[in-house]
Amino acid sequence: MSAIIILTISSLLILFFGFSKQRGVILPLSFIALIASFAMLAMGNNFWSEYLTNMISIQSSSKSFALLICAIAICIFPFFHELIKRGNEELADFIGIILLSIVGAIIMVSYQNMMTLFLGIEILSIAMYVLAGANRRSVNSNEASIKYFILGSFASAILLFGIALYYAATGSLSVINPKLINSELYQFSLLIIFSGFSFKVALAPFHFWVADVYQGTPTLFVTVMSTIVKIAGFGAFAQFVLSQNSVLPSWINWFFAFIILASMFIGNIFAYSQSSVKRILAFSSVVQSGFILMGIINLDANNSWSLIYYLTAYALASIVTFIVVYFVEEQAGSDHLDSFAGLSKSNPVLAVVMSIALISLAGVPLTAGFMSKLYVLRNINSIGFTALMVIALVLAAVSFYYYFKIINAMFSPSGDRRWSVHFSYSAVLVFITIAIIFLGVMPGVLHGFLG
Amino acid sequence: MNSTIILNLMLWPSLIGFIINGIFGSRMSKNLVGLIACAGPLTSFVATVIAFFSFRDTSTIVDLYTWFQFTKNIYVGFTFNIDNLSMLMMFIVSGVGTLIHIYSIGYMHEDKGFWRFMAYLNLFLFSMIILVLANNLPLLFAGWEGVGLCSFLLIGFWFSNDEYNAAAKKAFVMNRIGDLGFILAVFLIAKTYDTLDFKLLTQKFLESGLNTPVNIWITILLFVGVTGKSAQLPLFTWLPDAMAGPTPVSALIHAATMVTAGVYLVARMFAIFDMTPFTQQIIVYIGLATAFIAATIALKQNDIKKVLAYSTVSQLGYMVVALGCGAYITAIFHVMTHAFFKALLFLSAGSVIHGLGGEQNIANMGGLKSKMKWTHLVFLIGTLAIVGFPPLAGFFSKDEILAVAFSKNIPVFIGLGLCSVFTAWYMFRLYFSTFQGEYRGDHHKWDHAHESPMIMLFPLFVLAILSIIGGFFGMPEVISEHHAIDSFLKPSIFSKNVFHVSHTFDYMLWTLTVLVLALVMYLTYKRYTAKSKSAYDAQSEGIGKVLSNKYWLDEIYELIIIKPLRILSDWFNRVFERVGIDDVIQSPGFVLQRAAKGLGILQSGSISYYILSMIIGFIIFFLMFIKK
Amino acid sequence: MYKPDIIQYISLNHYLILGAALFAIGLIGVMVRKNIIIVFMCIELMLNAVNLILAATSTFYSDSGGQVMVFFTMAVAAAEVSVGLAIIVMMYKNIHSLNIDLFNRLKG
Amino acid sequence: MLLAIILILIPLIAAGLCFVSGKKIAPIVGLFGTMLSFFYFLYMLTVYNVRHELMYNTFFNWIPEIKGIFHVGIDGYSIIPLLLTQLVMLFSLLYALNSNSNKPASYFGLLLLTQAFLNGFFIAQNPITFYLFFELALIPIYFLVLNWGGAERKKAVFKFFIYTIFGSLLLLAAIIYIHSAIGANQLLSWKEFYFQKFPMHVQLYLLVAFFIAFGIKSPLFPLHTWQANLYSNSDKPTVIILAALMSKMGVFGLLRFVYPVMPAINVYQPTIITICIIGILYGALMAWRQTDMNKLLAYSSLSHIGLIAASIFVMNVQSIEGAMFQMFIHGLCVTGLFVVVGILESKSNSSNINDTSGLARIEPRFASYFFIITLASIGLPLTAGFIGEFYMLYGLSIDNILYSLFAGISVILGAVYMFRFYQSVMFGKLKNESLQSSSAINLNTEYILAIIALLVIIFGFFPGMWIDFAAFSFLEYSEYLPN
Repeated sequence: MSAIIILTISSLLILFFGFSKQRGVILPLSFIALIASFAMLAMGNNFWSEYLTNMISIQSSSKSFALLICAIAICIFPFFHELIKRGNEELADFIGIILLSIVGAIIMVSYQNMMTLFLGIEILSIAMYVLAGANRRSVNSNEASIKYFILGSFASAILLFGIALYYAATGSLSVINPKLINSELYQFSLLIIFSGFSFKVALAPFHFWVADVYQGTPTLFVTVMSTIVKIAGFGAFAQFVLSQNSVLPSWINWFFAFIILASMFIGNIFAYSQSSVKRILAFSSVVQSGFILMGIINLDANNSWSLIYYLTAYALASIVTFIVVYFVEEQAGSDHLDSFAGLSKSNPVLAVVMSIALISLAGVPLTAGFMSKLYVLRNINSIGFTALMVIALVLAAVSFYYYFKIINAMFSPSGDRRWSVHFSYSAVLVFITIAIIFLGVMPGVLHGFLG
Repeated sequence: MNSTIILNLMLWPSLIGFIINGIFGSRMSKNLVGLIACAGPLTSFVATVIAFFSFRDTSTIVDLYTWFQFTKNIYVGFTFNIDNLSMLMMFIVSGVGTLIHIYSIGYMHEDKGFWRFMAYLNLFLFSMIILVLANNLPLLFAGWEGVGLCSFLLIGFWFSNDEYNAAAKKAFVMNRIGDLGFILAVFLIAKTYDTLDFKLLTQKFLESGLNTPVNIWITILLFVGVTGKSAQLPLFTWLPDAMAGPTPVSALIHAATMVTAGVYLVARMFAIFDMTPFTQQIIVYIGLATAFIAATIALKQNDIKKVLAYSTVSQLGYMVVALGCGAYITAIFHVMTHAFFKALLFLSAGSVIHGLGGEQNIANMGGLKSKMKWTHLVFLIGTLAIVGFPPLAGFFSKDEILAVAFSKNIPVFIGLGLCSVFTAWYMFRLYFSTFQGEYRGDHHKWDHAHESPMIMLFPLFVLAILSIIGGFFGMPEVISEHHAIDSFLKPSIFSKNVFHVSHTFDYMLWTLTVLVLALVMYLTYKRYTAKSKSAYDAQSEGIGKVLSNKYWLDEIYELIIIKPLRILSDWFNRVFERVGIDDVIQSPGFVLQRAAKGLGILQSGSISYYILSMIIGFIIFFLMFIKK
Repeated sequence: MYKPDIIQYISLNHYLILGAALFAIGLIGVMVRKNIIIVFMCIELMLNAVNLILAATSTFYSDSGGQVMVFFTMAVAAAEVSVGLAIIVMMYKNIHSLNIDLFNRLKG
Repeated sequence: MLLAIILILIPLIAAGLCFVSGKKIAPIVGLFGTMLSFFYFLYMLTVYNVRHELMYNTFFNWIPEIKGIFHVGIDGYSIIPLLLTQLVMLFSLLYALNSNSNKPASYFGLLLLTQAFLNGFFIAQNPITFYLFFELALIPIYFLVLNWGGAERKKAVFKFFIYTIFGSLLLLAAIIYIHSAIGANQLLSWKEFYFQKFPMHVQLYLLVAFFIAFGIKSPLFPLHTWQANLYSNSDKPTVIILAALMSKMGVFGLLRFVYPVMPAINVYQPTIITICIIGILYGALMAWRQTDMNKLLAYSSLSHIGLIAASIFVMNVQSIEGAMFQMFIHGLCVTGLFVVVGILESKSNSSNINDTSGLARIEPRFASYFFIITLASIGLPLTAGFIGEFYMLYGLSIDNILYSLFAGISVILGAVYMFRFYQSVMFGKLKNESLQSSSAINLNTEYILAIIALLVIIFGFFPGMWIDFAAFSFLEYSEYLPN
């Protein structure tokens, strides 16, 4: 709770610094704010929550989601130093907005009440609409923001409708132990709410926005979208399922299975034929969401860690990939596969970290990606969706195809002149990569850390 | 003397010779190479002599070490068996081997690869000795394939000539076809009798003297191996081509020793052959057919070595007929005599070729007796021996085979008799056209024609003497009660079969033989001492055409076996691999590409469509929810 | 809390159906209209339909949460409008049109 | 101290050193690492007790949440593949040292990495560890071929990669299924795995998964289409690893995994063996008409591996012993043959067998090594190749003599295509005199060939103890077989 306050205040301060003259402090301040909030969350005093009539509680699983969000944000923020190129007002705006979006994310993963859920989602989404349109002159960015905005608010409306039905069914906006749950209305509201969530985390068939938006949005902000937004979305999803899991009807598993199947197929098939790396990653993120959803089927407090593990692995990997894409774009001016050709010659470090990140996304052993897949697949297999597991794995072969298409491009011999990025950026990327491998080699550690 | 030492002396010297010559031969003087090479077989021969005097009529098993423990009960060791049969074979192998080594020193002296040649000969002898002495089937098989390998190496000795290479490969592959049968037989034996040791096998065979299907299969498969190695139908066509090798090779491998390995094998396994009359019938007829076909083909050959090659095939046919009749000892007897005179014939033919500077076509020879009288003499002896002129070696052994055939099966006897007439015909044809009459070739060669050096003649003399006296080891009872070979081999080959023929039959047979020989000699003399080459032209019609084309056997094999395989393989390479397998396996990928193209319209970029499709998706879920 | 009589005569389902109908109208509007402003208003309509349901339900259960939620929704809608209009202004600057179907360059 | 895991660590560390060390030092470091692991393994072997079921093993709870245990150790099955791996990697590095194209440090690093993962694969003692290394071993090879090799290497290796990944994902599915089927009690070693009794239809599914996974890796008949192109397009040290070790991974995997599905195999045996035998003959026929040496060897090893797989499927003591031994010998032979091909290619810059001829006249020693290796690969008695084939064919004949008849035809065809290869490059007239001048046979390639030739002869005369290793493990595990 205090984390939320810290972030909000600091974001307001930063917006203010944008006008005033002390601009050097923006990034350090934001960074300090993030670390402070991370520490607050880690200490986890729940002092404030009763003042908010238990609408927010940062407890066991939501706490780890919030921590994850802050940690990922801390990993991303160093790269926002690149924003200085774009002049300081914008820097201030974007940093402020991102901090606010993190506030929204934290609220999303820790809500106890539909109102806070809606509030969090909207804070996050509206911030993202703005970031999507960050390149005001570029039509692509503009189109991305329009699409994200229309579809997003449409989805929010759907979600809100679901919430209203839920309210009508249970007679309370609190998600804790709802009453009268065996009414048709309640189950229908569940259907709608889950569809809304599926939109936010880009699950098929509610995934259409993701490719276009990722492609149009400035890549640095895509990093935020593909990590923080996704974690927050799944956090909210998980919170809801956790709160309802005692009373969820049985057909909901089939509903999930169907969504997973759809995501696997659509994501893989579309990614298979792309030539723009950002689009490939966008569609692959649909597939990854499908895998993550496997972790949500019959979720309970005991196995929520597997979901968190997957989100961590995915977030780390996609930070690396999108940052590398960003640098390549800076150099070659496009995110087409051809502009990756010869990266191994022109910038070996980026090539290697990108390869490892992609390998992890594909799910090769000794990377975090493999472990996370192992967990979730074992989860669905243990509840009897063996066929689904097999299909998912068979389709994963396709995902290997497009991930390694990128690696092939990077290691193709056409190496032109060397170019390098600032040392600290490479250092952070390498650090994240090491984290990926570490998580893969010692999977028990994270679970132990989460307790 | 300790049996192990003797065995080692029999076994290893040739291998040592091979290793020394093979590694250092290129740097050593030719005489030294020749010396080392000859030392090997000579040592083995001496050792055999010692063995003969120390363990006669016993069967001495020497186990050097475990090769592999095949199953719980089947122990496969480097185990050797010195009994009378193997000793007799050792005499032939090492004795003839030694002579031919000596001969080769003279014959191959000019060749660049002299050391290589000697090394290969030694290796061959080593494999042959393993084959002869082996006490279990896998070890025998080791020798069996080893000799095949050496014949491959030696046929293709002049490897810059591609035809020779082809001949070598043909020989090896055809042998391998037989070897497959052999090895399958070994498996069946191992499964059925749970041992591969000859001694135990013979006991078990004699205990269970049944004509069961599995036994029939075992014998048939074994005989398939024999057809490969001993050049019987249908696998004999490699032997004539094998004449591509240097003449000593033809003498040693493709006349005296290797090709008789099959006969030896059957004699070893006599017990199981005795209990399967069905297989014996097959063997008899295959042997007869081989003898007949080969003999007839030989009538029309003009290459001096080819004639001898076909005669070898037909003589092997004789032996196989004897085996089929169950007269194993007779077969071995003929193996021995045949080793003598056929080696003699090949070597003297080699001496002729040597003298004429590589000329092999008898159409270009004639009247050579004046030029090379010693060679002429020994060749004459060899000829008389093979046609069975009394009292030379061939006479007794062949007569015995005929007698056996007569006592078993009259038609076969008649067939064999016909074959021996053919034999007489082509041998005398060969002799007359080579040594009698006038010279028909170009005179440049005639002037250079010369008698071979002593080192080549000496083995010829020894073999000539052997071909004269060789028969006396097996006198028929008409002459003497004591049949030396028979009584010598009985301890190893104690088969029950007896063949009794009346003395009158013997006398009739002999007189008939002499008369026929005289007639044939006269006719061939008339025909082949003429100056014109017309007698040697390949006829273009009638039976002559069939014979001079060797019944088109090679062409037929080419047509029905090799060509289809080649077409199949090409089809695999060009079409099936790509279309039949690759595309089928990758079809999911193609489907995926199609799907990706087709579904591309879903991602049309228009917001309304996105919302529409989202709604459709939602409705699907809603219907699920209704149905649930 | 005081309930007007009329609530007794009209069951909650009627409100729900009315809300759902309004929601559907808005939804279809979003789907079919090309002018982005109209699309935008349709979304507002959807939100207000939801508000109706919330208000009715909260009265029905006499639970104040729903009405609080309505205010939240309004505030959020306002925020959305502000951002949305900004984006639309950008759009007009870029392509001088308000037709959303002109925005289909990102696809495939 | 003797621990199997050190066999992974040594090459791993050496690989790390290679990556950081410079272009000059890396080869020495790599060679040193390989030799170290080689001698370490030999030392282990001297202490190894044949009758002991499992030695030098290490295990810890790697994935605590799902009781995923990391367990490596050496049992009878591991010995021969391990020895092969150490030898072949040594040869491969020796060859890489002198292959004239300059190799950066990363090349040797990747080779060492491959060795580490291969060692891990062969000493893995439960399915999870097995899968871990099964998939890991692919990655360094992928990068090796991707960066060094022929013109079409990219296409070839990508095909190989996707095929193999497809298979290994099926394997993963199977393993996950088994893992949750085992449920509460943990999957410590192979025995817990073999102990499982699955219903018949499940066994069938598992069998299909295993067959596809390992059939692609080996490769077996219908799944082999990646092989020829990859072999002809990858660098020689790499293709040595691919042909000699990667292919063994497949059959070794079969050997590890068939036990629990043996009942299903017994039911569907005719089909399975028939597929394998078709593969044997198909490979031989394909090899017969190839003109590209690499492809010829590729198809010949398709044929050999098919035989090994078939004899693993019949699963009796002779067939298993033979399969194990043949894995080793085929590995050695194919290594030697690819070294030979490398030499021939560097002599007459072409891999077509018709572009070289008559070398025997000018390179007699080379010719004789080549000849001995050829003989071993066609299974001539008193070379090691014979022992393996004899055992395997007998093992097949125990189930049905017809199996060994048809499989045995490949022995004939083997002679045909290998002698065709040998004669056309070594015999005949010396076509282009350029061959005479350029002697590409320098010292360490000659060492490689000599050692291999010597080994195949020694193992041909004294195969005894090497066969026992497999035999004892077989007897130990065979209690889990249905009778």
